[in-house]
Amino acid sequence: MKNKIVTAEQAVECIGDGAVIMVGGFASIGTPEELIDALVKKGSKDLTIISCDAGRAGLGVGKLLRNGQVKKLIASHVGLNSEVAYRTPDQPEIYNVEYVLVPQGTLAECIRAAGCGLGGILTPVGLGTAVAEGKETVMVKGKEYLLEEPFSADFALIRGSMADQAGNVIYNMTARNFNTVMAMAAEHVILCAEEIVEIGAIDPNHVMTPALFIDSIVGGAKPCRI
Amino acid sequence: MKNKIVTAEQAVECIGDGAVIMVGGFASIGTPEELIDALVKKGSKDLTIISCDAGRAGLGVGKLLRNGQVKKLIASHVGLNSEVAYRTPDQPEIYNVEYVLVPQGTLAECIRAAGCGLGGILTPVGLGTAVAEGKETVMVKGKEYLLEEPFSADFALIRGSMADQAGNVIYNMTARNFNTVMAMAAEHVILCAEEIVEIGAIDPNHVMTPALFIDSIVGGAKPCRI
Amino acid sequence: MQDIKAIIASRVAKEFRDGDTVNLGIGVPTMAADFIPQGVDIMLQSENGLLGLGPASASGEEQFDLVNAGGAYVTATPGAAFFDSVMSFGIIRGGHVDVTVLGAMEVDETGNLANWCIPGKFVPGMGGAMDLVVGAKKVIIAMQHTNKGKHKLLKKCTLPLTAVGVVQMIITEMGVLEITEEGFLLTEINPDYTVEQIRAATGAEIKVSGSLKDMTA
Amino acid sequence: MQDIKAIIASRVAKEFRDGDTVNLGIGVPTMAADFIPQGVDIMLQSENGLLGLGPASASGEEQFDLVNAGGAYVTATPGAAFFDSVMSFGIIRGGHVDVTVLGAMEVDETGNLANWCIPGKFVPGMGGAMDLVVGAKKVIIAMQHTNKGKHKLLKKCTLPLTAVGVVQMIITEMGVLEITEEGFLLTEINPDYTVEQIRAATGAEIKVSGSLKDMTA
Repeated sequence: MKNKIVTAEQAVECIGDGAVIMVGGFASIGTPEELIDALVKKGSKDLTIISCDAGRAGLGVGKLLRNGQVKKLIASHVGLNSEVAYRTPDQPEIYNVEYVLVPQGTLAECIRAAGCGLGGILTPVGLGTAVAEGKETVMVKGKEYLLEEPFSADFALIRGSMADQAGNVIYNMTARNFNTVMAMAAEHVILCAEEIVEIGAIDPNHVMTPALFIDSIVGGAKPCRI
Repeated sequence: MKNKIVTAEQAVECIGDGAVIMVGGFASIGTPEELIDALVKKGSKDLTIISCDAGRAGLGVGKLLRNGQVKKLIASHVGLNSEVAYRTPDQPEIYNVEYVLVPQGTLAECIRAAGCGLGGILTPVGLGTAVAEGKETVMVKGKEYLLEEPFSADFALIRGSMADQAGNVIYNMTARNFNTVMAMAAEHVILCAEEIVEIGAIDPNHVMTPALFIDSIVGGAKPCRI
Repeated sequence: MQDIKAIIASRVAKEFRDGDTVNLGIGVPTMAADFIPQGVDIMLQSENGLLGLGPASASGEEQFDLVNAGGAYVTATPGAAFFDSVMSFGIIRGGHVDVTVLGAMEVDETGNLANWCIPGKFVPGMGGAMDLVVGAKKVIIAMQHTNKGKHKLLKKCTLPLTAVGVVQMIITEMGVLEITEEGFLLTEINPDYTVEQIRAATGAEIKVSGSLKDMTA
Repeated sequence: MQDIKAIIASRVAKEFRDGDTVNLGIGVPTMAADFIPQGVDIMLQSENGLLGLGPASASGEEQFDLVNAGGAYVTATPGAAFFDSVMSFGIIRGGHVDVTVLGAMEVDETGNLANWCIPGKFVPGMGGAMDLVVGAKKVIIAMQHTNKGKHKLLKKCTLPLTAVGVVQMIITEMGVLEITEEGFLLTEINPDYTVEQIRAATGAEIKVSGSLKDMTA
């Protein structure tokens, strides 16, 4: 069997400038901080980040923003990162980042669409708002839906509670959030887990991300104190 | 708290003639036989059944077919039910049932679309085949997709391994199949479980169908021997 | 001030029916959970992946993987279930949330809602708000009637919309208003205020119900 | 006959690469699992909700909730994962299955496949076949070269299609054929047969590779 277990530095070695990267987590819960740290150290530039939010000031995606590595951020909410939420007229684009704000359910579903081979989603959410500008709508049974295109990525950085050596993952409580779906939609998926166990130690009924989605496993994720 | 626990007879009492019913299971694994038996006893007619398959001869949906209760069957495969698979020219519509055959992934995804408030799905599956006849296609980024409409139902009859009294459900092994998604797409969901436990006895991380989807719980499901 | 919030939150709680699945926004909406009447048992949904949201964590007892949609440490009730964001918004968009209660920057007389950004100034993003107000069976706005005297209930929203025609009910410290074909209808009033005061605090016409009730009763 | 099946199945197994996720149809395709070369470790996906499909259950040791996509009792390997049908077909449609191996009623020289019904006669349904052949990275048809002498490899399929232009490789007891821009290309041959015999058993033109190999080697 292929060995998927590597260090955080080895895991992010393949992430070059200009990469499109999904980062798991919600309000920094379930975010793989150790992988972000390694990416900050590596210093890859001009990244496009797809994430539920902007982390917090100096946490999660917030580290990459502060370090000037992000060209574009696709997220549903950046309000918990105080460095980003207050964009004043004289500071229109903090950190020179292009922000694309997407309804959170649409973000999740469009990532899923990419992972599941669907051409996009038909959602009522966003109709009549700025979100719908420039987008196609489709009528189904007399009702209008917005056609939102899939989000895919070169890499996904995700965080699990426990993983076996094959890459079957279990998440704890609300740390599951976007980690499961991002694992499905990226070419190369790097998991950082608190605990790595032998194959067979996880009940196959409890697996939340099957091993086939995971390319690299990094151990030693620490509990995230916000 | 509302009491959801009832007998199989009480549970199906509300299912009238002409109802649209989703039935969980794959090859009769994960099919709520006790609920089917109660529905056979009640004798509701002209039913539209949405199910992965036609059960087996005299098992699962096969019981309803044999008893002449089904007007229309929407399924992906009927080959394991020997009474149905071989439709010869002199027996074009066995049991006078209208059959609608749908690719299994499309069936699952269209049920999910109904449950998740999406207007339909955009899938490459079925293009250029009889499945696409009369259906709209949508181009996304230069690629063609088939627009398949959602499947919803009045009732879902599902089967779980364990449920708590609130209706949180756990399925075992491959008996999960269509049960999770059907619970999301029907107005009224009836669960038959092998074991009913106290609230709090199921680890919230392991819940596969959250309680909000379940309307009635019937105990005493027996292991299904095929 | 605390009184005002309590007046709003306690009135919101009367909208919950036994067995409801409810999603409460951060702030005053969350306070409604403290006023749920006896005999009414609801499940709180949190869009970050939880059904069965409980009270905030006691200090020192935080579970580091358990937060609410505002990113604060919380607890889970017995019978809770955790799930991922896809399922969570499947629940929301799919119409499985009976009531959602949110704050607003602006609401207009056609039920349009604006609560996600002030262009060029404060752009936190919509988070799950657009999905919640489109998906939930009932959308209640719980907020102070004005923003320090500035109208929030308007003839037409001026800020970027969160959704079109979704609001059904607005609960403020002054009263309860429903969105009808003819615009705002005042159905309940806080006896500390007069109808004239409410009219002055509202940037659109208000019709008054023939059977105007006391919202604090 | 058992020999024929073994010839096909053992050749199929050579297509698997270490780490592949593979979905095997019922019958000859499933037999390929018995011939996987040493050092090649694959995970078998079963569309009813399992990654880590193991061999058939020993009699008396069946687990009543564990079947394969043919509805027969099977086992799960260590490191297996169970999931629902939505996830299973997300995996399939999303291109996460590296190789799918299925039988066919007809395949034509453009890679069209027909394997789900004979109108008015046998209509079992497509099950997961349409999703599998559209979604998998590589589609291999494993079958006997003819149906008791009747051509199955054709210039154009006559039966209702399962999918358009999806087949990449056909493995029969006679040889291995790839679908190319110019139609069927014979790349390997079973030395028990001649190229002329294969041409006679095929309902379309066949080009023969300049480096024709022995499929049994």
